[in-house]
Amino acid sequence: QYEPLLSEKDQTTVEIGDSDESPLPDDLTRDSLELPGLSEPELARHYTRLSQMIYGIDSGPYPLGSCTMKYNPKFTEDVAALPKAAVHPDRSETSVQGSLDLMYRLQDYLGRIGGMDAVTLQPPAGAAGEFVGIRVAAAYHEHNGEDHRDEVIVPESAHGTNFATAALGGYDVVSLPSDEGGRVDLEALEAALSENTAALMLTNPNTLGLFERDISEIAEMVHDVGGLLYYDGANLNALLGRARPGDMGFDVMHYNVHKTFATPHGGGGPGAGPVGVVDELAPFLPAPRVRETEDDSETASSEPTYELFDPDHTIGKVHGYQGNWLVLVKAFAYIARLGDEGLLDASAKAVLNANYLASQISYDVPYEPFYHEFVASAGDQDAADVAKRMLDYGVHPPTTKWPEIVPEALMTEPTEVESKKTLDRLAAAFDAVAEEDDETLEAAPERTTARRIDQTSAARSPRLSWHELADDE
Amino acid sequence: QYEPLLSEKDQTTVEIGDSDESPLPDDLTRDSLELPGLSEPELARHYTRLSQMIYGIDSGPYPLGSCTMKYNPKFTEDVAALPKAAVHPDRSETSVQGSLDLMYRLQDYLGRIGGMDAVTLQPPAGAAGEFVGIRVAAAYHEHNGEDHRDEVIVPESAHGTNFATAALGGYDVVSLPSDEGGRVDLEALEAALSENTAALMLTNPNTLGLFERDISEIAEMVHDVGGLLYYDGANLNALLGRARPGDMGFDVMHYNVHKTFATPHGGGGPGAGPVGVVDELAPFLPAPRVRETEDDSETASSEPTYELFDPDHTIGKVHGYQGNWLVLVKAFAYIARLGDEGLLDASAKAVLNANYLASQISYDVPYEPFYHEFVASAGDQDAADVAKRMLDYGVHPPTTKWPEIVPEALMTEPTEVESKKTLDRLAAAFDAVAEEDDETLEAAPERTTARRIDQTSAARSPRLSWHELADDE
Amino acid sequence: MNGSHATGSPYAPHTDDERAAMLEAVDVDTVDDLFDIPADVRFDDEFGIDARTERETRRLVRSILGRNDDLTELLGRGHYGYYVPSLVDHLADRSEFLTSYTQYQPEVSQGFLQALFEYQSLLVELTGLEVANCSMYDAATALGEAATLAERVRSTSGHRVLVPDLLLEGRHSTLENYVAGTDLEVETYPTDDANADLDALADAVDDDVVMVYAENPTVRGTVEEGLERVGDLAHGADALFVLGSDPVALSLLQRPADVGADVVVGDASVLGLPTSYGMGLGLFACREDYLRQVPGRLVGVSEDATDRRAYTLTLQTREQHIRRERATSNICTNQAWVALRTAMHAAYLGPDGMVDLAKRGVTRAEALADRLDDIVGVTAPVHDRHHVREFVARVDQPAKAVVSDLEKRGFAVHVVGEHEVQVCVAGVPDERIDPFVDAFTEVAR
Amino acid sequence: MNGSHATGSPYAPHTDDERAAMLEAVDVDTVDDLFDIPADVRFDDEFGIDARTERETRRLVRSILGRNDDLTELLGRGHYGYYVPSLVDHLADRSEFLTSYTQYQPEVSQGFLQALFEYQSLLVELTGLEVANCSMYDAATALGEAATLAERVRSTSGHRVLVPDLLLEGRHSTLENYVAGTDLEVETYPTDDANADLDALADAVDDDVVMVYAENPTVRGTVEEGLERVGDLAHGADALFVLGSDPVALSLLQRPADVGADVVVGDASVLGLPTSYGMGLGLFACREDYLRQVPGRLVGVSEDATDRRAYTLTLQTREQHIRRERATSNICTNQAWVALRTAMHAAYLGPDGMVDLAKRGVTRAEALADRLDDIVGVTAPVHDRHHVREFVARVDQPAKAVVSDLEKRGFAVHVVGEHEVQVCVAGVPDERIDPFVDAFTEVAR
Repeated sequence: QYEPLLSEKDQTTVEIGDSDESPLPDDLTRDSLELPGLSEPELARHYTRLSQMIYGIDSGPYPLGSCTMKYNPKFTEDVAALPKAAVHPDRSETSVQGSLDLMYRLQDYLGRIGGMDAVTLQPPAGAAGEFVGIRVAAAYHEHNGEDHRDEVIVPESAHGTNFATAALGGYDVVSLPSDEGGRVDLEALEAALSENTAALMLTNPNTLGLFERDISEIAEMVHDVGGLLYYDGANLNALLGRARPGDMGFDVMHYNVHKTFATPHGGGGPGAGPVGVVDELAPFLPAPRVRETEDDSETASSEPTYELFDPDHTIGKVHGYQGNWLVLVKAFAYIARLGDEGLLDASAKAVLNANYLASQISYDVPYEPFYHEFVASAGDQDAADVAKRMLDYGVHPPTTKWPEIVPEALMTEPTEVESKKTLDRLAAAFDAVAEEDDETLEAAPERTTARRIDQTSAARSPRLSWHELADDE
Repeated sequence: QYEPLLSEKDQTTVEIGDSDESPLPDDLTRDSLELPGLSEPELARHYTRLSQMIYGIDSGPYPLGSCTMKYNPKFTEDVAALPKAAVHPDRSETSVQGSLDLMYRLQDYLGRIGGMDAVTLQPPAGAAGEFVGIRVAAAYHEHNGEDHRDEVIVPESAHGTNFATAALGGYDVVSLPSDEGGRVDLEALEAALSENTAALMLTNPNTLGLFERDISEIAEMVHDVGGLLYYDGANLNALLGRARPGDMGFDVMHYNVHKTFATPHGGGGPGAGPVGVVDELAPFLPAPRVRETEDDSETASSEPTYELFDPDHTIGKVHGYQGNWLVLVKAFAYIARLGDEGLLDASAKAVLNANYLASQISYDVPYEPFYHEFVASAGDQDAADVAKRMLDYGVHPPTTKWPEIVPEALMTEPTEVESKKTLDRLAAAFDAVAEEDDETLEAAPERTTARRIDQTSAARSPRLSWHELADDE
Repeated sequence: MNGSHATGSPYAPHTDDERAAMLEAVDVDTVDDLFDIPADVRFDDEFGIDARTERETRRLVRSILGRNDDLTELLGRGHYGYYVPSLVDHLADRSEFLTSYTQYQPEVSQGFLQALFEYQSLLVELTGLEVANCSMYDAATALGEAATLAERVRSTSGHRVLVPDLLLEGRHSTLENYVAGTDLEVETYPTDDANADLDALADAVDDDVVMVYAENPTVRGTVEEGLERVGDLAHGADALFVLGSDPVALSLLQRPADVGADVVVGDASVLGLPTSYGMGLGLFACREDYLRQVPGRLVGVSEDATDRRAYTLTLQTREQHIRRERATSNICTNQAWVALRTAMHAAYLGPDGMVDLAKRGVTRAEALADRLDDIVGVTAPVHDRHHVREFVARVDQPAKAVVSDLEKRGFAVHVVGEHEVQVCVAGVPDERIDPFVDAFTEVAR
Repeated sequence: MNGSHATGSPYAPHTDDERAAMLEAVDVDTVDDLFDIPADVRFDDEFGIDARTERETRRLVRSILGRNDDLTELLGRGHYGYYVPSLVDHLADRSEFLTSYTQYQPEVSQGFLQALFEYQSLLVELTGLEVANCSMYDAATALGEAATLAERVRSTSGHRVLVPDLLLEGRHSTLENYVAGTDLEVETYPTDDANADLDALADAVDDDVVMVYAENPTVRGTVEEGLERVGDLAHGADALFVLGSDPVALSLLQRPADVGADVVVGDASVLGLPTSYGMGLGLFACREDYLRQVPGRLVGVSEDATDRRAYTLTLQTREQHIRRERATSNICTNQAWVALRTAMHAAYLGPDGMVDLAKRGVTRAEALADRLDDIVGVTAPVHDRHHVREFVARVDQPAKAVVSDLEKRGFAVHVVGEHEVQVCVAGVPDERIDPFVDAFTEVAR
């Protein structure tokens, strides 16, 4: 069952420095290279075996709250694998009209879905999208001579990236407590807002799955002090076709395409984090963006052509080129497949599934009415242990211990792809674990490839490559 | 771990007969259709789970003697998946020059490799190739006014298909015993041959892995009585680039492309069983075959064009169209990749691997010198039990209990794709099992998805569809 | 090593050191010492086949196949261009499915066996017969196997096999080869407006008949209307009624069990495979009475040592590797992986999708026939019958010229007579219909 | 259901019965009752996006991307068209790899963690540095992260970041954005014949410098010859020496640890990904001293409860989800799956193949430069240096016209000056070289 490291299967050393065959002088080359040298059949077996030790979305339910782990339609892989998708980023614009066309359409789709006026596709992940949003806000304020604004307000229960992004952007982070109902505390917000406020970053529905009903008032308050309202798109799946950040007063938002538009998460990426803004912020977006070429020919019937352009006050680039292009192709294909009807249906079933699942489990769910996800409390049990034990029941556990507003949080998001039967199976796993004693939970998991892993010792004496294993094992 | 049947996940009934929407009169339609109706995500999980309960060539060594289970190069799937490979069989010849070109080249490759003058690609599997061979032989004899020839001679240790094919062709099967060394007994052959002999079917190396050293004499004997010599291509991998059936005096042969040319076996097929013949038999091959169009234009520099034609005395068809076309594409790609050097290397390493593995195991190997496979004897142990127990060591066992000339036979063919380390691991599994007692063996396997399966009860009261499970489980 | 310009097989792993150690273990100096091939049959020449890199090989095949023209195929007659969902490719291509061998060790093959059991169950539901094997090569060979089955199971002697006069040449010829080693003889019975001429068939049937074969839909795309009568005629002569069809047609048309079919054959790869130059999947189902005479592999249910349900190949004593010359067929390697794909595609469609696909075959064929009929110089459909997926159209111009002209315009249809072409709508995208009608209008003039 | 023309998401499974049961369980009449969206922000319009079948969607994307021209790309500058072996696609596309989330539950993610650990090990071997993370987005963002690392780890204060004046615009601009929230400022130092002007660099370095960045090979494809000196200059100012490179170049060129590099960044997707319009894989390796300040994810070895080796994400207290505004980076989703592909491609090549690929980058670039140099009106290479993969050629004609004319003939090269083009051989098939030289000869006139 144990799969050796590649380095335990072979290590071959190639000498370079003193070889006659080197096309470069010795002093410009390394001496040697030592790596595994295995045959194709051996590698096929190695990676096949490794894949068997991974739980993916095709293995079963994956209800990680705030991560929106949806089924990844197989056909999107086919379109991203089209030979014509493989082009070099330095190609002339006239020779990649297909890529520009697709990007233009995706910008348009995303704008409509989010209610935004302008979209950039460049950010290679959600956090990078946040960074673009914060940088755009900074550029906007600076452009208006308001560089004194040095604070970004972030709700206590927000995603960690919000805090880190604001800090990376050079802002002081002002943390905003929730009210008793789990939503933005308007009085606390009032207190936090000031002439130093650059932006408020908000998720809606928030991480408890609750809709921020006062969103219009919140927007007004932020705008009144001259701040911008940022929408973290992590939970957009709950609102597809029912409400749009642009209509709620948000000025800038990012989209998580692997959450909302079903691009595969790949065990940690690649994602894509397009950013939409209102007209006023469009001149600050990263360069380049795609637009239709103004038609100066007389053949109006021909296909439109596209070109890249730099927004007037662009912040420049946040990625070497156009971001994670292949991911964008998949996201486009997903949206084009579902259309209005499919997107509306996705949010309906995502919210129904969350509510149904919550109704079937014995753990308490303190905050409601929730949308696409709910946060149950493990009560006297340790939520992390609950998660480990759920693995033994063949399902993936929810996100745990966060948001901290719920003690021993089990943040659960089944998404629209699960059937009632699967939800019932998931509920049964929750309930089975709820009945078990601490000893059982602490000993879990028992039926997985690896048993409970000692995280502490991994961090205490880090061994981060096979070079550090040779001696001690 | 248990995966329910699709029918246990859902059964949906669609009414047809009394529906207003039916475009046909009720008396021409069925009443209803009841089948599972599951979503794409559910199906992805179902088949992913099923795949996890299968041992494939990417799982580990697969030393099934006579089956030649090689690694299946991934890229051959890519070429077979090219959109241009998907054409309808009734297309005009001028519109499928690509398909004809590839078939022409493959006919040529196979002719060179087997030393044969003409090749048909139509037979969809090895057994179908044998059938073509037998039918061609019959047509040849009939053409020569020799329809009294009603016997086909088959060595005792031959593949079961040889016997069945001869019988399907309407022949009486004459079974030929081996000599003490495990090869064709020339005296017995002399006795078996007569004016009634239509053909002798032979494998070389034979199923014991031994080269039939007297092959030239055998060919002469068969030809002397007016019979034809048939080569069963199952073991061709052992001889690639070193000896050719055509040079040994064989008149007709089939190629097993999934054995020799690494096309995937697909859990039971599709295969392909092209047949090569000497010039004298070419007029009897199935119709149509591919040939170059005679060039009546003046543009000699253009690409050659191809056409289908019916051999003069063709036996007709043994498949609705051109056989397993996609498999032929993969076989062509494999041969084009390896070339002379690769094919010669394959036979070298296939034989070296078999000899090395045999040298490392404790079971007795009574017959030698063997080529690509050897037949060990499990001695006092039951070979079938040995196989079941080997599964517990994470390797696939060899073919067992055949050929019967070796008691409790373990017919083992590692092929060229295994590394020394894998062979050592395989040898360790053999030796571990060799040390174990009967009780342990009879209880095996213990570590597999299913434990030992009761074959007898399956056959005694056959349940062959989910319709037969509803009541009793 | 894979990346460098090594010689030899790229899929054989030995390093120089390993080879040396192995040679020493087997006590020879060189690999050649392991080959005791007599000098007179030794091959010392070369094949003259160049080795290529993976990339070069891919480019070569792409370039060769690039010579196939891009045509919109309105072709049918057993092979249809239904869209195969991406799911099928991705899941069937998992190497566990693709690269495993026949399930001789069921304990490590449960997944494939279950999938094949589900495939058998699909056919049982579609046909209403009790037994389906887990694949033959294609419709033609399945028909041949049905004939040898008929010979084995029929209680009295007899030698006549009756098939429609319009039977596809590939099927007819293959059948002839299958019965060449038996006492059977293939005869045709007449058709009337594409369907079986029941009166003529009644005249043809006698006690010497062992099997009557009919197809639904017929090779002309028409729906047979007298299947019960065909069955009665066959059974009256103690002959088997063998029916040819396919999974999509069976989703809508009369259930074979309901019209007395004893055996159903056909090409099941209409689902699961794109048109693959004739590659197929032989459908074979029959009544339980013939269970021990069925050709090919059967998956059954059993229990393992812990009494849990388990699947296994069963009734193997019918097969060649055990029964040898007394086997029910010589088939060994079959089309298991194609059966897997077909089962996947059917499961993807579900019963709604299957029925819907079949219904659209009727309505779209009717609609297209109507449109072609409006063209001057064209009559469609020729046959006054219900049609499924395809139909015959009569053209005033020579059919060959019409078809050749259509091909120049990017469309492929069948020539089936001097002035008759056959047109199929299955799998043809909606947006290609208008251009096809336009092209047809041009060339039919 | 998938096959019929159902409305709604094709990936959401509920049947009508199920939906009814679920609504009842949650005690509402309709799904809409679950949405308490205030009327003033409710969206009652439509997006105007048509739903399509899978087949139609595939055809749409194929048709859009079909507008990309087929060109032989002699383009480089960080992205190379090396052939990616089919093995990589087939194995990386296994859904367990493709569809899993970040390994927050390591007990069911051992396979991916081991693959990422092997990727880290590959980079450690290539760089000679002790620590490599398991991915950043691309070379540009990795460079930005290196600058913030430099700010965090440098013992004394300082604000200058020195980069070569030829630095790619995408990298330079991204770096500017990354340091915009810090006290750092980006300055350029001059290059001489494409390589770092060491004397000018020496003049530029002072105690206010926190980081010196150089690339090997340079953006012009030349091999840096004074890397030790760059390192000495940086270290003399207590600044970090950050080196940009990639896995293929690193297989042959000086090992970063041997020239004193503290951090190595670059684009590792030169292996494993085809050119994907700039999609990348940020390589990030550094000395062990900075371990607790590394951005991004790290996989380490530990033991499970049965004392067997096990892999896990480690040192997560550096990360945003725990450390929030004090995290070492805001990165969350990264490029794990691309790292997997890169590791697979490197493993496929093995050390022989890696070195061979790098060497051929030198010899093939030299050979092509020689041939272009023979053309009247062309000088190549412009720089009197050793080259890897690519080089600059001077053309008498305006570069833009030359490149535009080449494009018409099916070839793409870079414009890098009014009379300078840059040409790259990496991944260009041998048989395309002659036609390229011919085309270049025609257009250079």
